[in-house]
Amino acid sequence: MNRETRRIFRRLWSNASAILGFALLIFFVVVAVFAPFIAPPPSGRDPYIMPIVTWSSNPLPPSPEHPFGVAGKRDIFYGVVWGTRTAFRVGIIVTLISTALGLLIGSVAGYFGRLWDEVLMRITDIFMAIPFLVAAMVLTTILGTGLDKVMIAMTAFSWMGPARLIRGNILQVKEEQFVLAAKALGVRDFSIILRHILPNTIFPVLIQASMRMGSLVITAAALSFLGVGAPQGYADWGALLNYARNWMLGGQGEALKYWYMTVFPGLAMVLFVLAWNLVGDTLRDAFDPRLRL
Amino acid sequence: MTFYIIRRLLLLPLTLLGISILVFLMIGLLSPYQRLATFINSPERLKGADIDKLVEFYGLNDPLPLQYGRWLKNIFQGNLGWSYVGKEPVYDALVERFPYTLELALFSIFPILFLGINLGVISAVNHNRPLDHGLRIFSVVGWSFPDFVFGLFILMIFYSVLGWFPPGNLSLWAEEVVKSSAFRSFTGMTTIDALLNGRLDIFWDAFLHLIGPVLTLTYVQFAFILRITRSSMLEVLQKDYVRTARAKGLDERVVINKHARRNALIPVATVSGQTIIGLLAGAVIVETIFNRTGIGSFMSLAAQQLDYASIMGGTLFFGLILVLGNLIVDISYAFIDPRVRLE
Amino acid sequence: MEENNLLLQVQDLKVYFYTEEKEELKAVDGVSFYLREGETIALVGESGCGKSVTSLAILRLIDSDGKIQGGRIILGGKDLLSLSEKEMREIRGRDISMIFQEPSSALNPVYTIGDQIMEAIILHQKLSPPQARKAAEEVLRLVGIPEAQKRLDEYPHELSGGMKQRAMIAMALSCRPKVLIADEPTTSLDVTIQAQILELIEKLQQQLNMGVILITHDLGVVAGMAERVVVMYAGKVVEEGSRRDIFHNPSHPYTWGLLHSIPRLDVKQEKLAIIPGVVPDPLNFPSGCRFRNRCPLEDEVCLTEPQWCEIEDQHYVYCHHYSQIEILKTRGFSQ
Amino acid sequence: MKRYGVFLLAILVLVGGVVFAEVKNPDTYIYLSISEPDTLDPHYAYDTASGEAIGMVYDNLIAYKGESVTEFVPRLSLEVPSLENGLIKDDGKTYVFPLREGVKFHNGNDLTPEDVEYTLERGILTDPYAGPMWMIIEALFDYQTIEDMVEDKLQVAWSDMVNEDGTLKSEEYASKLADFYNQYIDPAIEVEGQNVVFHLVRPFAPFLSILSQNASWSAIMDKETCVSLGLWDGEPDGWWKYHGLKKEESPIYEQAIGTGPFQLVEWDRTQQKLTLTRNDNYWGEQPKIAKAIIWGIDEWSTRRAMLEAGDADQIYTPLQYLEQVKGIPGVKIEEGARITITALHFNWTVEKGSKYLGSGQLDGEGIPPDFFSDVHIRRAFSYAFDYDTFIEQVLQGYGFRVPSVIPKGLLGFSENLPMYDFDLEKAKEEFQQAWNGEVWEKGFKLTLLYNTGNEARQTACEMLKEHIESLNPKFKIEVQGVQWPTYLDAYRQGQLPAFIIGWLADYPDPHNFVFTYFHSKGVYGTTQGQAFLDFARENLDSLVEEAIAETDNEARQKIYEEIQTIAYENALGITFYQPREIYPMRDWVKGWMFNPMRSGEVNWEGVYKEE
Repeated sequence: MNRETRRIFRRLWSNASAILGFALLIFFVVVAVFAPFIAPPPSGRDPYIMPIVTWSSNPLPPSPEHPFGVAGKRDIFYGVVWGTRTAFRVGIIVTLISTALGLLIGSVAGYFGRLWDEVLMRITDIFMAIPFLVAAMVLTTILGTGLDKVMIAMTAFSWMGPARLIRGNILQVKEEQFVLAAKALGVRDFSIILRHILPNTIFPVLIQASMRMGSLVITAAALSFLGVGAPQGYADWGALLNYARNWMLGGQGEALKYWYMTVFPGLAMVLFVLAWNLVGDTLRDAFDPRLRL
Repeated sequence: MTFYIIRRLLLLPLTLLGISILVFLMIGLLSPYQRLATFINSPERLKGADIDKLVEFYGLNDPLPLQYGRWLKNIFQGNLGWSYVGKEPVYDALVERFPYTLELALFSIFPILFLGINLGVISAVNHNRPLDHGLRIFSVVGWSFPDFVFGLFILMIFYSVLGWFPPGNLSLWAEEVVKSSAFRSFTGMTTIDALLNGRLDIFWDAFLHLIGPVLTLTYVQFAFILRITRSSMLEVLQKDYVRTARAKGLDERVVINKHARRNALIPVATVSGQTIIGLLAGAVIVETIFNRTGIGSFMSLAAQQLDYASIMGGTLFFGLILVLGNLIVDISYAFIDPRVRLE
Repeated sequence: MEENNLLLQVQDLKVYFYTEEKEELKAVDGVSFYLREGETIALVGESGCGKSVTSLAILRLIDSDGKIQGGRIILGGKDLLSLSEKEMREIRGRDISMIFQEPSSALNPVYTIGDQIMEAIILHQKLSPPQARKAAEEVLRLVGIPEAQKRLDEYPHELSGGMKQRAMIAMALSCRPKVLIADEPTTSLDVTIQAQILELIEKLQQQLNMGVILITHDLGVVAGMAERVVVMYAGKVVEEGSRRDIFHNPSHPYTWGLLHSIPRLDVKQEKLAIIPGVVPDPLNFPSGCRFRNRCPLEDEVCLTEPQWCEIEDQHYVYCHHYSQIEILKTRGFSQ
Repeated sequence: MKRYGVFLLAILVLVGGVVFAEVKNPDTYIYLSISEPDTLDPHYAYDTASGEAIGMVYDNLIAYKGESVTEFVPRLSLEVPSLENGLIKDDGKTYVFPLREGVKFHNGNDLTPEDVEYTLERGILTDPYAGPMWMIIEALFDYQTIEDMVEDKLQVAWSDMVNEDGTLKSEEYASKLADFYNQYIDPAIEVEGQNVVFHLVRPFAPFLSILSQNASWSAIMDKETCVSLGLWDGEPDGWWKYHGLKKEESPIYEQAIGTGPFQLVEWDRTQQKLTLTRNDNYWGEQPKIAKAIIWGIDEWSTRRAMLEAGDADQIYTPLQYLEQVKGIPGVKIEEGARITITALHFNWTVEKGSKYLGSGQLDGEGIPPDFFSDVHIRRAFSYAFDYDTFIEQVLQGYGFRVPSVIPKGLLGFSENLPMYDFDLEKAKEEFQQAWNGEVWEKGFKLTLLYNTGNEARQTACEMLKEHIESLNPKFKIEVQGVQWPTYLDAYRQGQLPAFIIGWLADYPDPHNFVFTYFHSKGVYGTTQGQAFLDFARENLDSLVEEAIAETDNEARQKIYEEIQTIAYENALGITFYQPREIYPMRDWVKGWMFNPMRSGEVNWEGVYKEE
């Protein structure tokens, strides 16, 4: 192989991970959008509740009728398809709200400084001093079962990262000439933050957000796994994996007897998170190669 | 530096107070009956229970500030309350379980850092070559893997199929030895105590029990260190002083391992510190799956049963670890990077 | 050319870089010059002209996205480009040393000055650490750093900019190299300190009888130090000659423009010359003479490659129109 | 290379298999459960895990005979009292227990009749909240709690006399309370020579069951040890200071010194693990195993894996994992049915404002609070549950139907009693008659709650939903799983339109079930709404009370059948099933035996391991 071909090959490789990321993401978007056609829900029922297809709780292996098999009395294929929507919903809503919240708190702390900074950062410290999973678990248990509760609990304990990031950036940008110039011209604080500071600091936040998306989906699944997540029967990959939890070790002599219970939802989740991580990586490389995440 | 440490330590009680208020406010969202669920923890316990009397008995319908005041008063008397999950005082529950968490953290952090840093350096040095891509994919897959799925796989392969690494803390025979009076407990961590007692067989048994959780934690966590090391290393390799080192005629290995690596590790140190603190705060899921009786699985149970004395005590304990841990990270930062001054 | 005291010879050096899109970037494209023992030459040009790349190429320290695609670099009868990496490492720091533009980033922040100097000494002179420490202290004294012993244990950030550059020089000189490459050694320093550093280099050069390649865009520095000057433009040498030739009889329009773009107190100037346009995009150099689109003397001939012309003894120029340079004296660069 | 790996693997599996064939830990029996004891104080313990441990360490006066729940054998008593041997006297109001001599506690103290008297009196006086002592109090005095009894006898409320810290509000109460003890409690249990004599205020048929082994609340403790540890000192004066302490405040919370076949070695609460060893000085037959370990492991997969590897001898297995334990080499599955039922009962008068009623009106978007007070609705629900499919598929055949709340194996059970069968046509008819046809016309919407964690209950709700919704598109049932705290809250506040709950026998007598569900003072009776209470007072209370005071079994049988007929006619509840349980264990387990009243799943005295 000569040098040129090797370079081209290498080049293709590094593009490949970006292409893979975006392709996976588009695939999931398509599945989410066309869920009602891919896995039609029974009429008159909440489509997010996986319909019961058998009364026995024994899992059933894949068959033409249930291509991914049956777990917890429910069709895994249906759950994986509709679970895509759930994953997007949890990921996007929690990321958006927590990022917005963090943005607000971080900007106020960073821009106004002094007492604001001190108080807000101490509050941030307090929130960060409780391990995320434990905090989310406690709050979800307190709020009760339901996807909305899960999202509230996760949001309440995931705004600190963006807040600190944006605060740090603002502290830097604040000293830049154009901000000082705007200040000297008497531009109001609010519009300085909005028009001058945020556009200059937002990229790292967005990249971080895209990379957090994946870990949030894992956390939501972990909550389901621990039994405090989505309601029973809700189309959610974590809940499907929770069904698999007690069947993981298989039957006698056949350790992999119930492989389909884990593999399909597990694969969906790993690929989903992988997609976001790859996209986040690409964005980072493209916009801010120095961001360490 | 002393001033800096004192200032940070002075913030500690404030943070702890904040944590306790935050947790208490969350618990305050519950009705007295819901909080009674800690004491009447299953439908079967409704038998013979006079619910209203119990609510009154445990003071659950008192105003929240009063309940908080009661709790705070006990804290100042050194009493963290009774853990209904642990069936013993919260303090005892935490102190007895922490060595298990600490032991797991100690055994995990070395492979995590070793693999994360070394593979990160290798990845950076081979930037954009197949090896780099391979390592990146390997790590991003690990990072994308939910730990409960991976942990159960490990259990399935290494215990169910191969029978090598059993769950739990110790085998029965080993536990008998450890519990006997001939075996002195120094740290509560079985591996270390076994070595101090000169019992290699016990050490080996405890070690076998640690492998499963350690493998899981390592694969899921080393990816993060790898990424940071890689990007930090890539940045450092562009630095002038690396060129200077090369211009001196140093071997490339020396250039990378001495000049580049040490600088690249500065940001890694912070993240590693966070990882260690995270491990000390308990690997909730891994401990649950591998039946290790550490602080993580304890907190998971406490949270699910809303055992608020345990939750309060546990979060305070975590807060303490986190604040002190961060302080230690910051101080050690000053030793790693001579440019940093603590003020 | 007298071969007897020739120290370093660069012949037709070509260094190409490759972009992400696989385009070839000819940063150094056929550069030749030589350095005699104990001589100081200056490599002059605007930033991006390839002078730094040339110096790094001599040490074979081009980044992985660049490649030395041709030429010879001869030191002591050996072509450095044909050496193995291991042999090359022995040359670096021992026979050829380099000091860089930015002392604060060229010194490793996490090791003490002493560590960094001793490293090269131990490597090349095979001394024990205590001996190396003595040698390091000595070389620090040599470069005029006070309290040398104390400084050995200090970190770079604890030193001032000038001191750092002295330390850098000390490091470069610790193994008494034959060739010292100084890449813009004073650019980042205060003016008062600049002079001190240059003086130091000059003094040490005489003391140690080194050949020095001074890389700079600052003609003031050149005037003070260099015996011969090599002017580079867009990856090529456009003029080469003794200091006197270049300063008093610049024959390439670019050299002329360069000289007249700086204010001078010793010569009465009508006005400052300003070279119009910008340095061409290295991916897209003009064919023929690379200076032609900025040159007032441009005509159809310039579309072809110029020839090397020795217009005086040891004074070479790379231009079709060197004979018409006089025109510039009246017209300047304004057209 | 790959082939080599497979080969290696095969060898390992083979070697592993050979290792498995030997009996692991032959002298130790390891049972993996999912919980650990709540407390080791017999008078506080009211859960199976505590009961199991207490039953191993302590002896009761009598014990069940083998697998029977109606026949007894002597234990610390030399004889089982009966009318025939004259040890039950005064028409069943006096019981005499001649105490065995020469029995020693683990610490070497001798067992005396005073120990028996002290133990039970201490339990009655301590009567912890949510504890089991109501059974003894009901049997001896016909009250539910000691506080109720004090209030009734002294005509002053307990909280008006005694402060939270145990001090008295006024010194005048000291003599009153001491007198109360002397007058009522002390005479109820008396020592006569080597005999202990119980005096009941009225005949109480299940009395022997309440005292039998496995009833941890009547385990016999050592007075001397208890007093020295700081339990009630046995004096009438000041007994109230020992009443109503929190369980963790009991000095014997984590200690157990009894006369039983096992001695407690350690209760490792970090690992949820109890270790006991054989009591080598046991007065009776020695247990065959030297060491017993009861280990709480919450993760099912871990339990299963340990059983498969032979590291555990027996594990707790929820029925839904049956398929996973079937056919594991070296593992056998035993079965048994406990005295328990799982049933759905209705709330006839739901609290207003409950969020589980939809709109709260009969407008198709909700139900009125008194929705279930209409018998047609209750009947329709009863017809709409597919009992057989449920038992066949959800329970995989491991369960059976019972007509009402009295489980099979108890007096009062009869297979000839009428039952509702799955019949959607009849369900439809009943719905059409309900609420003057309004329900059928307008439809309804309600929420069925279950507490998460119990799969069978969840499926029962889902099944009911499926079938009822299939009758009429206007019928909407939302099945919602909530965590126990939320469920408890809704339950307590009377917000649940219907609730599924199980009951496990405290003692093997129908009274324990009938009173619980159908008496207006029963634990579940009180949560079925005001309209039900009115109904119960009118139709059921007197029958329930009559049945318990009756000593003739045939007469009792008749009354209980009558109660169950009333329950059928009025469709008071839907008893889904009485479950059978599975007990997977290693093949090498020998001597295992099941008694439905046993706390836990192991007969520790008889079990042993042998290939």
